[in-house]
Amino acid sequence: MFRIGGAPIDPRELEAGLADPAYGGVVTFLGVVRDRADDGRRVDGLHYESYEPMALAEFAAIAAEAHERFGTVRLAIAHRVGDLQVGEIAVAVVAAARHRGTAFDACRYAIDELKRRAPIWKKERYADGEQAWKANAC
Amino acid sequence: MFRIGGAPIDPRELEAGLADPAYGGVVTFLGVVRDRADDGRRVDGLHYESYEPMALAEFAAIAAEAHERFGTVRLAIAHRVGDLQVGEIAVAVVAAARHRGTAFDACRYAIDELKRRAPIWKKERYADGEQAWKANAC
Amino acid sequence: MVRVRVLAFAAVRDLLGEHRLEIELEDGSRVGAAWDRLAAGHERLAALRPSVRVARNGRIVSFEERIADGDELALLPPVGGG
Amino acid sequence: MVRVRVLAFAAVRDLLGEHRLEIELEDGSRVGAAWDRLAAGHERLAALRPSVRVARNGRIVSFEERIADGDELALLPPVGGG
Repeated sequence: MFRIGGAPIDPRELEAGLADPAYGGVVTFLGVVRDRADDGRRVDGLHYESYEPMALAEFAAIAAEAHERFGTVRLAIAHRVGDLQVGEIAVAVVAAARHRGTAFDACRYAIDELKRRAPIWKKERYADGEQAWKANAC
Repeated sequence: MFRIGGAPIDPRELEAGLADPAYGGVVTFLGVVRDRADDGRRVDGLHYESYEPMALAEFAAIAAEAHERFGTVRLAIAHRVGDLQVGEIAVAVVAAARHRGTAFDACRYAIDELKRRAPIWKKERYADGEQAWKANAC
Repeated sequence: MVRVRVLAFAAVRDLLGEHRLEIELEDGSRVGAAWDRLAAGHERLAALRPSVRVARNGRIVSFEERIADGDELALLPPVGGG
Repeated sequence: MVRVRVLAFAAVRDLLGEHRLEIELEDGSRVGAAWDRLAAGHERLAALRPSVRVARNGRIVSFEERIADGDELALLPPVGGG
């Protein structure tokens, strides 16, 4: 379940999509828009854009890698694009597995790789009216 | 935000309780009732009970330890008691921090320590009608 | 005499048949004496002694700890697993 | 001649002033020639050449890759950070 779009992300819907009576551990990461940049500047909001087909292919590749590295695990990845306000969810990664260790490892791997590889860009809109493209970190 | 009770756990409510414009990373662990015991026996449901005041004190101690180990982080921990069906959430741990590394570390530490230390017990109810107390693993 | 409230959990509760009960012990009794009173004649319950921890008023104590009137003793089977 | 669709993202898009455009190049042209055509006269855009990756029909390629008629070229500024 891989998704990129402008609609608000509903983590519960992603979790429900992975529900399986054999899976006892579910780990969800939410990346939320902060009110400060890493350098301390006050942020009004973010703008995200993506090269969607490549980003979705990257999500699928990352999920397959996690499965291979950590064992049987299902992943849902959703990233929002467009203008976001402080406090909104920009990205969600859900990992479900029989046991929690696998779910934790897969979730963390997926968000780390997503940030590193997926063609998604973030522009910070500052309180003073300026804007700047930044590395897609959390 | 530490809670033990018989009502269904709402992870979104826990997450909302930790929301802070300074926190960009939120990691939620959900422990869900599986349909099989570790030995493969089919499970109809679980029964949890706790020594509530000690368990809540343990939750608070674990959260304080996570804060000390991993840096500024807020934790919410909720555990359900009573009879649970397959697929229901037995335990939820939410960690919110400025950055995701801290949130992942704190969430995982908290659920590992909760399982290891909190006075909470689990009885498996098998499809064949038998029951057995088991270690409170996922 | 000291009167204490006892809370039993999980397997201990099932074997004891009760979650909550009150017992009276002689002045100066220790936690171990409370356990022995409850487990007297219950072979399967008595067998749990090495694995059970006892909390006195919310704090884990040794079986040698002295009991005071009005204490709450909680009998806690092992927790944890993975 | 080959006609290709170009998609520009993030800083590249801002400097180019467009997200999506079409350009025509001589037969046998390489990816680098498409970039040079777009960056001609744009000093700040041209300066991004070392950091920009180009995807041809959804796959990252070198600037030496030959272009075919109908290709989609995506100009991708660096991603990732931590």
